[in-house]
Amino acid sequence: MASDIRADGEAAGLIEGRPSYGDLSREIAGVSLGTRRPRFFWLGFAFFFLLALLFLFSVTWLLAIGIGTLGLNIPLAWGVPITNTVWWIGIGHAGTLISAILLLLRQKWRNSINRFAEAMTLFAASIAGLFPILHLGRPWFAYWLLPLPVTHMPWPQWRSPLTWDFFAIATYLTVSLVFWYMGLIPDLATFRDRAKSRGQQIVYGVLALGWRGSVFHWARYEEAYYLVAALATPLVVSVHSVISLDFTVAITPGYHSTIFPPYFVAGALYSGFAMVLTIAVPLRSAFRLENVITEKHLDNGAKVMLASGAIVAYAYVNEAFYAWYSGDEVHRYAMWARAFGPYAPTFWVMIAANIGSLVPLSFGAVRRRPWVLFAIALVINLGMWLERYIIVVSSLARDYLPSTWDTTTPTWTDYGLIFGSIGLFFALMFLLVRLLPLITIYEVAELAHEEEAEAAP
Amino acid sequence: MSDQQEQHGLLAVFDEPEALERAVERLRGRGFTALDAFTPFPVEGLAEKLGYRRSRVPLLVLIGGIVGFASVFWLEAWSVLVNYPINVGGRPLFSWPAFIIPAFEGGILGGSLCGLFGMLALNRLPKLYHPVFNAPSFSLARDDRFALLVMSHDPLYDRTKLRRLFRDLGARAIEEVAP
Amino acid sequence: MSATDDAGPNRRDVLKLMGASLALAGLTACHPARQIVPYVRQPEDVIPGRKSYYATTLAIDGFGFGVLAESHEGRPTKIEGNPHHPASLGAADAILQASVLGLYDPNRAQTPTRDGVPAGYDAFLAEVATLRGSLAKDWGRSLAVLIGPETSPTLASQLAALRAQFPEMQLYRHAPLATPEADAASQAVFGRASSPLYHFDRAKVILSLDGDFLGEGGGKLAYARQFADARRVTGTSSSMSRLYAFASTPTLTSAKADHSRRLRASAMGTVLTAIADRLDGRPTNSDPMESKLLDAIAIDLRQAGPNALVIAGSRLDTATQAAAHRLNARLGAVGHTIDLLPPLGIASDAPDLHALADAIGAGKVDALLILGHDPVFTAPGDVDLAAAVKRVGFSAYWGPYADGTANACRWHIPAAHALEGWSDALGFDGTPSIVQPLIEPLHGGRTMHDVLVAFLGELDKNGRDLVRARWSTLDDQSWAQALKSGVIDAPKPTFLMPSVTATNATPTSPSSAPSLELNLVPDLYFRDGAFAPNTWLAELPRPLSRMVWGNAVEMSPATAKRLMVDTGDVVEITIGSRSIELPVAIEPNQADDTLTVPLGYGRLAGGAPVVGTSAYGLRKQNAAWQLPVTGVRKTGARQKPITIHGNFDTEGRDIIRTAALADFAKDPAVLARNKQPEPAPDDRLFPAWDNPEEAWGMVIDTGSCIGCMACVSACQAENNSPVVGPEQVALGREMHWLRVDRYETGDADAPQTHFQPVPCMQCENAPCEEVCPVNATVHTHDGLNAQVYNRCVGTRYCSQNCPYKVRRFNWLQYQDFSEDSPLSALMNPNVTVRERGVMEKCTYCVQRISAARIDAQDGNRPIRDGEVVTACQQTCPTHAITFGNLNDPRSAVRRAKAEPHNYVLLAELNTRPRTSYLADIRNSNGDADG
Amino acid sequence: MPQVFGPRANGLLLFILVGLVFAGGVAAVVGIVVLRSDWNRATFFAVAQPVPFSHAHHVGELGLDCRYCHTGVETSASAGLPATEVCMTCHSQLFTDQKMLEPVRESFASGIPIVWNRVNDVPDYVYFNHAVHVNHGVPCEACHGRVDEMPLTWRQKPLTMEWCLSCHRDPAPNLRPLNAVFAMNWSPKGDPRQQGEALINLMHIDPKNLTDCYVCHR
Repeated sequence: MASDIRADGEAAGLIEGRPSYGDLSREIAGVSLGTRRPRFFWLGFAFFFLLALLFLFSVTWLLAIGIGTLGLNIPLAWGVPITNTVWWIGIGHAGTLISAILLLLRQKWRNSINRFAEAMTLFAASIAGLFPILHLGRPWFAYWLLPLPVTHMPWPQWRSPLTWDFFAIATYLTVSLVFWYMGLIPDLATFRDRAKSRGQQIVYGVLALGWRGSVFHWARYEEAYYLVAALATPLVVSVHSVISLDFTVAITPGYHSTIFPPYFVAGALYSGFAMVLTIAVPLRSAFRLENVITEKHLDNGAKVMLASGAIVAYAYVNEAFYAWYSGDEVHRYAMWARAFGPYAPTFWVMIAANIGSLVPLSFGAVRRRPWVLFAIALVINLGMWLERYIIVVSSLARDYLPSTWDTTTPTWTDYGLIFGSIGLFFALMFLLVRLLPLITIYEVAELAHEEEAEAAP
Repeated sequence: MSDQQEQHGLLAVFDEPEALERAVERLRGRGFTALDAFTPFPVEGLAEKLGYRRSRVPLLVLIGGIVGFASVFWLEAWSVLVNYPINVGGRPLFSWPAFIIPAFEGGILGGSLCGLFGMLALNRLPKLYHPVFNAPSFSLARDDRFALLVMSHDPLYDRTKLRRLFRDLGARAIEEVAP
Repeated sequence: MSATDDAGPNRRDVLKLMGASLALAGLTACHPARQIVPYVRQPEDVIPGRKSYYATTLAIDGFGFGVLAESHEGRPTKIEGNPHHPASLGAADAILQASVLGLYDPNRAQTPTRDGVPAGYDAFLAEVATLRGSLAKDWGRSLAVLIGPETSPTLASQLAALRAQFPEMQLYRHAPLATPEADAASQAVFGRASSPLYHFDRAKVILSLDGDFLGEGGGKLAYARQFADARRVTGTSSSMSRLYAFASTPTLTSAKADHSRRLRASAMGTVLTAIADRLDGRPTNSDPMESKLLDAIAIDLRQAGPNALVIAGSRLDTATQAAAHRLNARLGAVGHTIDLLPPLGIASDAPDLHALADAIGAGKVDALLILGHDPVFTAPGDVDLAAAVKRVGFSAYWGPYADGTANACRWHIPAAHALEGWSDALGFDGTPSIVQPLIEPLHGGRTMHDVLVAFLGELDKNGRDLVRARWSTLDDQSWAQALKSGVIDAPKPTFLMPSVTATNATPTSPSSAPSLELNLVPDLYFRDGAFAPNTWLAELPRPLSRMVWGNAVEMSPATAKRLMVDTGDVVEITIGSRSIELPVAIEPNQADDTLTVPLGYGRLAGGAPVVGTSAYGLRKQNAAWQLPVTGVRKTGARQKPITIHGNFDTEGRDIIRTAALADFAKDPAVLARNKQPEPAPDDRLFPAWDNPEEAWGMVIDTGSCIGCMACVSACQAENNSPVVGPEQVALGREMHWLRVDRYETGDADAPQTHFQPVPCMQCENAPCEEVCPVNATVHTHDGLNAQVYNRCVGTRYCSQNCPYKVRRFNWLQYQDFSEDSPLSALMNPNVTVRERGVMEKCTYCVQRISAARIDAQDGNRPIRDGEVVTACQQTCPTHAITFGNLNDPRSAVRRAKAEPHNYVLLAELNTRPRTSYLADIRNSNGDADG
Repeated sequence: MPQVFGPRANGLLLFILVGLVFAGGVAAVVGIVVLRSDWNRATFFAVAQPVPFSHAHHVGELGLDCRYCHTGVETSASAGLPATEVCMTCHSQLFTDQKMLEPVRESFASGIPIVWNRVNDVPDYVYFNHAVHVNHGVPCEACHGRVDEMPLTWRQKPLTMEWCLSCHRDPAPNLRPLNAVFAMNWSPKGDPRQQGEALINLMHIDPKNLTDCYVCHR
């Protein structure tokens, strides 16, 4: 794959109009340091900031009144919060995939999108990490999941997938942070040297740790960077697999299925890349980065969506097949109820969104039309959220003993958490765009240099 | 000899990575050893040309990974076997398959932390003050500045000869770096 | 749940406070520095920290049930049945279990009121004293006393004494649940009113027509025991009595029947006619249903002869009940499976509410004393008692709540709870027993005897003196014995040996049956409304309708279709000129063209929540139970009845196992036929944990379970389970640790109803434990699936992974942790009161196990079989629950597990539950089903 | 001219970073230690009482048996506090004019009990049973310390879960023959552990079952 991208890199290049050195970094850094700041930037930020406040309010309400303010009961003891966790973690995964796996695969086209993809990972994973804590009955005891040497408690229960989650998400956050910061160091140095005011110089200077671009440093830096990427790759796969174990380990029909780990990872990429495009398309047009984030990038992103989406679709079929093949009446019924039971409408919307979107995606013409892609991405984001909701809720609604069957619907607190978390996420993205290089300067520069080298002879 | 006290070295700045590479090859050919080059982005193979040997970063990462995995696994085993054995769902106390997952995450964590801090340590970073920053035309601000530094403690170090040499190599700027 | 040490908040609480302040509210239960208060003079029989039991009596519909009340440092916290009392036999029903809540009910009236204004009891006494003076002039002609259904001998003697003082006084009796039809029928057949006494231990074949002997009446507990004992299946060789039931609306009895059919009340008579015809070999004219069944019944009855028993519901029309009596007489059952007692109620022949209203209207009443039972609420629609009472010069009402009657009367004297005062009562078989107080009246309430004392002018007498005086025949020793055992050793009333008159009169089946008839039935728990303020009972699911926190009009699916209504549609039911509005509930086993509305709802009682809608207004004189419906109108409003676990369909899963006795005796494997294969005992991935000591286990006999819900109520009382209220229940958040599921099997037209109590299964391979991240639910050495509340953080993963869904979660702060909480004294001190955000579940009553173990250890001996009795097991009237040590080869539970019809719920999951079930074996008659 | 920092910046930054790491480590260690310290468990602080009752006097000097006042200790979960009348059995004759004893006389006269402040307390969700402990050779001293040396009563032991478990896991060294349970300052002849093991067998104590959660939490 690497080669052919480079091959048609001429036609629809990864950097268009081949600017000379210096311009690139000016252009990119200009987004943050420069004075170019469109009005809609502030409008957008204000909008999402208000949503973030809604999140804060919902959380406060939740903690004050209790978990009972959510649409939960027995048997449906999990609902929107867990759905949000899985969804956000999934979104985070695209970031790591782009930054780590595509790096290892030498996919040059990653370079101009990996920085904000990594940031996306950080924010998404942090938000995802919030929900399991918020939806505890007694959140103030969340620290009991830590192995702490205190006088009043036994250790965590290591067999519980939730304990695994705790370790997986914590590790994932830390490693993402490490990886993101490593990638940032050289650019921080650039910012330090570009900064006009003394204050900026000091801040960026300290953060850059005195990076001076020594060739020896670069050598060790790249070694470390690739190694961490190599570690992040199994990690990202493991994290969503562990998340999926929350369900797989449980004996609830509709949960208890061995295909969940790969199925969840594929779903993560699907929704994650949808989110990448949701951000990338407005971003490039807003800051006129069309020559850095080119249609080639969007096209490749769409291709990944197409692939992972196909796997997800296959997983749907597979799930139904296993339920039938198992011969277990309870599992069969759970699957049947998923499609024709109390949550049937949600299910079919989910199918339409996730599988329906694959049709347009398979046309190159569509993939190269940014705003169409943007629309499709939004649909897929919705569809993937619904998928998690269906898995979490509809399975519980129809389990072993018919007398216990019940249903539930989200309350306004639930919706506050969903949309509030989205607001928080984008508000953070806006801040990031303001403060840090949202595109890796040195990598793009390196890429530009290589393309020139190739064009030279 | 007196140079060493009053200056850190001589810096030449080129516009093109290729020019820098040519300069490096030339100086190494002349037998210079105390060289350092500064580029806004990694330039493949340049480090080796400057006599760079494989670093110990991979070893550190490996150690970090092993330590992380082992310590978490040990904590799990110790807590269920020694500290507080509890019958949980009739499962065996030592449920090692379940224990592997947190241990694995611990390994990844240890490895990547060692990756970051190992790299910084080997690079002697953070180092906010460095003489090379004193050179007026040294800057990572633009990605068309490729600098070569000859340090004054190099036995072959000779200010005037070097200036001439750099000029021949087409340096856009040649500056003496204060210590 | 949390506590602080007296050294200020410790770290845990600080963190918690941080959590709370983050939540902008200090919601947590932090006590101030703890203090302890010793006695000044230590009572002889009280050891702080040890519970003690006292024998006393509680009354339902006037019938006495002997109970043992558990007391902690003088606080009654729990009711158990009194094994020595014939009406209880050690069991208690849901109402008795819940009555302890009535004691601490904050909505009880707390002070006497005069015209609604708080007034001292002395003022009342003074007023009564002057009143006595004026009454004495005309021999009490203008004094009227209205009593309810009472059996207290002390009350009887007091009334006699009152009549001695005021010979002309008028005595009225209002029993909302009275059944004059029954008395009339007995009058017609036996020549005098009488109340029947059944012997199910002798009955081989029972035919019940709307007769719910398992769910109603003073004998229900004893009958349930006899019935269950006569039908218990041990091994494959056992004999069972056979029960045929016809029901207009399903009852516990019809649910347990071997053959039950839906039949409207007005058609019951025709069944008896058809059977009588068959017995006499008379050619039968018209059969109300498939004659094959009737043939089978007739043959069975003839064969059984004196061992047959025909029961007609006491609310059916006189002719039908008379026919039932005649059938019994004809079969020779009278005196064998059925005995006749003189009516037990005091002044059961006294004039009723209509007479009182007329007397007041005629100005014959100047002074009125109402002894309880809120007659204003229970009065039929054609009596405006409130208005009448207001016309009386002096009116006094003795009752526990500031209810409608209290508001109508000048004086309201708060009644003491039965656990607060002295009295006595008769059991269903006439056994007298004493009501003795366990605690001083919390709100200074008075017993009805105290009130009558005022009217008698014997103010020096206290309750104990009165009761003792009534039983002066007892010497001090047998009196002490009576107090101890809870039963008075007095000669029982002798049975009547009636001569049957006019055997061969066939019932006149109502020729013009209305197109739609309304059955009024007393609510299983609220009864006439006396227990309506009790929130435990309000939230306890009705066994069949599963309804809580409200009533509805029940109808069959066909009828609903005909009326074009569906569940939740609010309809207006019109009877003549009166009408009520109620939501519709569909009941598959309901007879067509029959609407059923339970009474006892919609009662206003102090601050207690008003639950449901009252249907008393539809009643008229001589039309109390079956009313012809004038019209049913759909109002358009919707109000879904709140139900718990309302799905009766097993979806063909192996949840309920049932078989006909004959088939089962031939081959026990018939139960497990074409079920999923079960894992072998050694079929496990990892070695089992062996424990040399106790291994607690439970067996629940679905055949014996009559679904009375006593176990659920007992569990709530024992384990401090909160009441969550209608909104939370509607969301599916009820907190009962034990539920009793209802399932329907068999053909759709005449299905069999099964009850399945589901507590925590205490799985050996507990799925819940494996997934708890903080070790909050773990196993103990003796196989309990322990839930550690103080360790729980509330991930709810355990419930997710529980295939039986027996775990309950405190979604909100359901418990009142405030120091001055009125219910704090009710709490069982040996069970943690759970905080918001904590998971909880059945623990096999671990506190009782611990108590037994500690006793055993103090005695340095092993725990004996039967020494540990769970709350549900102890209260079960039919001994459907067996509990004990599986490692003890001689234990009862071990024997039960060895039964061929023992099975495990969802065995295919290999969770290895310690709780297992005995299949529901029915003694079906192969010839009955065509 | 990119030089932003002076030469001293390097040392400063290094110092700060190392300092932070070090501080974190110290904080962790201190936390773990303080958690187990007497200060955190508020032991050794005499609690103010309405009557300055001295165990040192009544037990240490007069040699009253614990059970004389704490009557429930052998039969009930709670040892129980003496009723006022118990105090008055002696103090109706002794120190009748003591100001200090006024609350006792007042309570006896008025029938209003004396309100004492708890010294040894465990959270509500911990179900401690005195009887089963004293009947199995756990001496009062094991949890309450040398009350015979307490002029005013304070808590001697931390009463943390960890502390309870330490004995439930290995009761042997703390056990005494039943006749020595109420003795103060008693030491066994020979090895306490050996004797403890003997008692464990004698009284059928099964230490491996004493760590079940429901032993203390219900």
